[in-house]
Amino acid sequence: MEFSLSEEQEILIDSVGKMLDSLCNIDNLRAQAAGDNNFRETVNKEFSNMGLRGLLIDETYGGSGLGVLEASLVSEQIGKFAAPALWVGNSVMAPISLGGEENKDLAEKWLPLIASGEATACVAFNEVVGKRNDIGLTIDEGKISGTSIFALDGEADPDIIITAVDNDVYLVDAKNEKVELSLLPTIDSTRAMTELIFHSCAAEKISGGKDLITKVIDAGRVVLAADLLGTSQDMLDKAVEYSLERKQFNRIIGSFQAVKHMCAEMAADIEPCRAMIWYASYAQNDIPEESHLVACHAKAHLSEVAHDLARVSTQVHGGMGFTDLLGLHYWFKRIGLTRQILGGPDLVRKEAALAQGF
Amino acid sequence: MEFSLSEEQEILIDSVGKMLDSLCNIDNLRAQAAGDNNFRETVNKEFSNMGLRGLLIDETYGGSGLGVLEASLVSEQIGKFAAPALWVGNSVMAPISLGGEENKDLAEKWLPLIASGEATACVAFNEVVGKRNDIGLTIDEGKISGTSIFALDGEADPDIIITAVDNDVYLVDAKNEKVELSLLPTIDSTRAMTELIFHSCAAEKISGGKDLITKVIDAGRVVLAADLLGTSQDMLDKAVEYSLERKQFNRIIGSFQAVKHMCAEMAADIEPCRAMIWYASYAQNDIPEESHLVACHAKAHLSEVAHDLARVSTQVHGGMGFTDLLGLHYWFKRIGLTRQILGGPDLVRKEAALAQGF
Amino acid sequence: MDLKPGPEYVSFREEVKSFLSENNQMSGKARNPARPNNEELEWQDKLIKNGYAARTIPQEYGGYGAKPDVLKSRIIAEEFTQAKIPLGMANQGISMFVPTLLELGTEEQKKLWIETTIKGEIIWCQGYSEPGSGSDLASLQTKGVDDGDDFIINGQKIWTSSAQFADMMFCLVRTEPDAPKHKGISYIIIDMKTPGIDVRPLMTMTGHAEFNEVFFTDVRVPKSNIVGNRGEGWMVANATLTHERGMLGDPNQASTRLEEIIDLMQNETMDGEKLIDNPVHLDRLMRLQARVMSMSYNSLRSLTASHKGLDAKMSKLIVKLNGCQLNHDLAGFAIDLLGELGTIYGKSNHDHDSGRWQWRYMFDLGLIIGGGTAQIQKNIISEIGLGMPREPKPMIEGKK
Amino acid sequence: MDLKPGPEYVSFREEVKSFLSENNQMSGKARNPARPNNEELEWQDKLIKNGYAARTIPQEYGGYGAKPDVLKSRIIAEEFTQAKIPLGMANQGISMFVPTLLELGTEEQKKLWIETTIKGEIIWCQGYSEPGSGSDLASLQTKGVDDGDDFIINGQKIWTSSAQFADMMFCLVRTEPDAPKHKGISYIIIDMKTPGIDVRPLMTMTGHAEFNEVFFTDVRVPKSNIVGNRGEGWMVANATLTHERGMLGDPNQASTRLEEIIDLMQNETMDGEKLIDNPVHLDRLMRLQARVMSMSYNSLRSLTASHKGLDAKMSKLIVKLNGCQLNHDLAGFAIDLLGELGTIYGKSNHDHDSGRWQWRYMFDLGLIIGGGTAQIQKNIISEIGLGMPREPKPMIEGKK
Repeated sequence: MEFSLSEEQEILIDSVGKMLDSLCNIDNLRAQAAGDNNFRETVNKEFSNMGLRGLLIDETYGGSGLGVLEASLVSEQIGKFAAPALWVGNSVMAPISLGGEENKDLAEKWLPLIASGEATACVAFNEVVGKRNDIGLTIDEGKISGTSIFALDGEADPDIIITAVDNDVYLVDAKNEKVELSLLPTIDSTRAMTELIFHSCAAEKISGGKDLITKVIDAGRVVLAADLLGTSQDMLDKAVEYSLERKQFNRIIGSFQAVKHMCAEMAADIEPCRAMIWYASYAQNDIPEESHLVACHAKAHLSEVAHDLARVSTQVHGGMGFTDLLGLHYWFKRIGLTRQILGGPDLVRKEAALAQGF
Repeated sequence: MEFSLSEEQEILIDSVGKMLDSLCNIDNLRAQAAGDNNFRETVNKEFSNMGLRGLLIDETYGGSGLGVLEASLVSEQIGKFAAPALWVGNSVMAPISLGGEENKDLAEKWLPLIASGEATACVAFNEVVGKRNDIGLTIDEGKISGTSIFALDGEADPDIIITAVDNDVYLVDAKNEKVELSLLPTIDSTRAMTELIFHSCAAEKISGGKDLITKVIDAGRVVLAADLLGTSQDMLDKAVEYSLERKQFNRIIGSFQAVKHMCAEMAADIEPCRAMIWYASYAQNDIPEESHLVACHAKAHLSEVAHDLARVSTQVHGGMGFTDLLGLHYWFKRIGLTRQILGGPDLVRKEAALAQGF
Repeated sequence: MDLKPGPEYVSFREEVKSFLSENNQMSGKARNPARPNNEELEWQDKLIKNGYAARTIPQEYGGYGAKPDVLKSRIIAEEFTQAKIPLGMANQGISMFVPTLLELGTEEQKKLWIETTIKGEIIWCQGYSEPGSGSDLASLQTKGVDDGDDFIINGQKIWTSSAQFADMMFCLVRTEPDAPKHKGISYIIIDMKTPGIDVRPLMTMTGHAEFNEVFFTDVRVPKSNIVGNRGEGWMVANATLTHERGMLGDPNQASTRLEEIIDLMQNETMDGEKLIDNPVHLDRLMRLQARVMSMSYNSLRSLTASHKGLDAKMSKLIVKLNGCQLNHDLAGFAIDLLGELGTIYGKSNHDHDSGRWQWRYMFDLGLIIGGGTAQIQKNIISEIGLGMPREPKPMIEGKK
Repeated sequence: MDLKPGPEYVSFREEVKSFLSENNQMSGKARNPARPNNEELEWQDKLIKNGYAARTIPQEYGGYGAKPDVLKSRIIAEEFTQAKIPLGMANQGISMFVPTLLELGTEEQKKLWIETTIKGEIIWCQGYSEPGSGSDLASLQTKGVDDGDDFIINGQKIWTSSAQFADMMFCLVRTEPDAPKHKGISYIIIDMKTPGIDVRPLMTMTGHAEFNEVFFTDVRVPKSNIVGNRGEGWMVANATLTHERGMLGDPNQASTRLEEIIDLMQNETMDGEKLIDNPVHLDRLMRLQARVMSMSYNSLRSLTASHKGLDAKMSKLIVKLNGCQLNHDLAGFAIDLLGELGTIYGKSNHDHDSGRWQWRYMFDLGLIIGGGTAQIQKNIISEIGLGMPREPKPMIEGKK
């Protein structure tokens, strides 16, 4: 029994962290918010160069054949830097969708390209998680029609779209003119969200059915939860750091018990989440009987903890936290968005209850 | 428009407060917890002497003909001193049950006796609020059978029982041997709770139907909420007082920001509740179209606020709050019980939503 | 306890109603956030003449000259809001500077500024906070050096809304560097057109610049522009600061938001189910509704107190802390109800008002921080409200 | 990351299982809360011989002498709990005094006390807290006056569990009145039969006396009873205080409670509906389940750390604060689920276990307060965990 990270995993964290640290800064986040794509492209080129994109893809297809735990560790770093990396869709949900033995030919065709970074995949599962109002997809004789919103990793001119309709997963050629892609304007400029409109567009069925849908969503939720862990842990670190610099009443504000206790409460809330992410990620590959439940809980719980933490950290930063001057709000908003995608906390808790037959 | 208490109301508060202050002390609460009835009898005798028992009863029947607002002001004082006064059942719910024009003969028979204190009424509405497991009452040819728990004001050898079965209110002779009364052991020794077992026991129907049931429960809930206000406001006052005496680290603990903010949060939570109680009580007599909704909200909201406040106040008292030495726990437990009777907060919020057609 | 209005107020409400129906051409007119245009200036004029704006300002200073009556003010507000007709202007000049001047200004200052201000001809901004002086406002560093009949002002202000179009600023400046921090400040009127003033928009997390930074470089201001006595600016400012805090956390705003949320829940669906039919959402709605109600009743209570000229004490002290948090929580609930749609911020056919809710969610967080942070509010409640001691001065400072 | 046990642990678990099946006569035996009876003493003896109690205590002091292995200790705990067979004794003598003695005691003291203590022949109580010294323990006032070979002890201790039947007490006494508060304390062994010791039960809010007060009047104790050096008692005590805090807030307890709550929800009904079918209750259950899970995984993490001899840092610092609050919240939820039935406290045919939940709800509040209040825990987390400064010493004290 060893519930800790291996040396290889520590090295992975370290190298991804160093890489992002060298690329990410407030100016880049601002430029990106203003519509400049260079930052995103640089980051994703670096992900290819480091061979990260194929982290979950089998070696036979040119990937590293690692597990969801490693994907979460990378995701935590991405969250920490609020980096615009293609990840949860392109490098986690898509590879898992195509990874099954039954889909060998699709895997052989696409996984090597995704691993090398020559192809990118957009993942549109929002409506199988929950259909809002009249939004949704239908399938008729292998052709998909309708709208899917909040698709992941659709911003970089994707080659394929992995989506789910009713009880099956489908692959769609993103270049097919029967499907339109457009970016959704959200609060979070660090993670692009895409809207897809299908006009009776041809789709290939990926075998796996409902179980595959669940497996893919579970992995996506855990990896998003890891992103929330990274983002909120960083907001706590920033709050402590700021409180040790900022002075009021001739004292650093970090010496006021009110501020100390706000930080202590943030730490007490976020710390157990790290172990939860490790466990939930590990379970995706190694404890199938628990994987769905812990995935739901990880996503819901991290969403709540990160959401509160974002507010408190901003309060510790006082007026500076509210301005654009420190750019803290990019982290605040990333949490705000991530909380809601692939299922907001209420919805996911309901699934967690269902998963236990309640 | 005048949203404040009248001079008469201030005098009522003052006189009841002074009376209870002179009768209530920790030794009495301890003796009562040990099973001694003297304290309760003294308090209730004083209530009769002051003519309080008939507060809500029409002058023509020897009462004061006042409203639910006055009943709440008295209730707040009772809660403040955690006094074992017969009130919400005997002096609020029973008189309202019997007050309608259609029940003139019953009113003429019983209200003068209740007003004078010669008779007391036990009120058993628990099962029309919510039936737990197999507990409940049935009526067949004017005879009631079954069990009702958590009846109010049944401890002082009552003369009548007011209860509700299905959609009607009934009056039962408490001396009828077809009904057994016994006290329930609860955490709260300051408010007695009674179990009633009916063996096909004769009952007189009180006209008014479902509307009367609602009206009586609403008034009961508001007056219980006022009790919670008094109990929790007193727990806040005690916490502040203690924090100004107790020293640790060569400082009164009330000078630590953590303690100050705990007290400030308690104050911020409880203060608006006072206005809420005034409004909800006033509405029972003067704003019929709002009376049910505000009654639900007052009971649910005060239950939540008082519940949290009881915990925080105890924490401010540190180890002393946990021991029996200060007797603070009598207030803590009174809140714990009052929160749950005539409907716990979840259940009552559900009613509040229903009341708005949601 | 009597929530029915007295006859005087029933008839007053009728007056207001008839005035509004005669002027329903103004219905739906939005107020220009910046300088008032001519139509607005005329409207303001008409409102003053009829006693619906500058109601209690003495006639000699261009006001209507009625005696204060919080109930009538409330009736005006209610009826105008219901008729969707713009109320009298409420900028910082009118709500903070004029009351200060009336209390502490010289006759000359009153004559000079009040009428033009209440008529909307002159727009003011407030120069209090500084980057280094937020919670600890009295530590402000903007200096006014004595130079004959003038002060020469250098320094920086922050959180100055409307500075970009204001004519004048009422400003706190340290004129007595050697005096203790609360006694070295003067309250000074500054013409924004004076050379050396640089106004820069301050972008916030909402993506908008709701505030500005104002930089002063050798700005020359005549000493006659001091309101109150030299060195007593702290006292002068506090007269209105308390007033400002009263304005934050208004429960009417919370009530309106709650209504909007109920509409939202009745119109939006998830997997075909109306949001209002989700018991978990409903429970959260009921919890919030109870808080909204308690705050509205609480404001009725302090309203009555001020009507009677009594100190509303604790019931007033908690309004900013509770009200801002409640508004913030309501916005957060609306966003959660909309889920992923709740994150839309910008032009989109999927924007179901989330843009408004998100702006509120962020701006209200700013309000929780601004105008006395939640922590400062709790200090005030515990010290003024509960009589607990102030934070003892530290013997040594900072990290050990 | 590998949650599968290594072969060494698989076989160890088998050993334990077979030992338990050979001894299933002990199954369901409850432990006597006070002094162990003969059967328990024999059982303890057998457990030590087999390495299931006093496992890491050196054989020369009567222990089993195995090298520390947190995983094996966990396996033992898990298997015994599952078989409902009583584990080795865990009183304050065994969990706090013996480790202290092993670390800082003289050879003579070890020989004299360890074997008898681990075998359960001698029961200890802890004399630390005083009425005036809770959070500020180092300010304790119980005095030991130097008198030749003895100290003469006067003062009062509080929160001493098992004092009513304990043979001995390990106690903090101020022996150097002139030294600074942390340097004037000695850690002293006291025989509870010494004349001048008066033990009075301390009734708590639960209605039971889970603790005692102990009064000392001219109690004479030989100086040879000091553990560690004179005046260094604060350091000696802290070696085990940290240990005690680790024991509070154990997530296994939370997991068990969660299971009990789920049973309750599946069996109790309201208006004919099972509580588990109420969506609002379910949502609250899921929120709590997530917290329980995160704390269990967190304990796996710090378990692994200590197994590797690493400092678990923050993941350990938060356990007391989070764990006690979580246990308290679980009890509060169970009470709310039972509603009015949840208030039953005493013999009644309507007692659906509410007595147990109410006791826990109150006792856990005591645990949140005791062993370092939540406020002290937050100070520790912010100072040790986050590197924030300690509270500056006040220049002036108390109310201004």
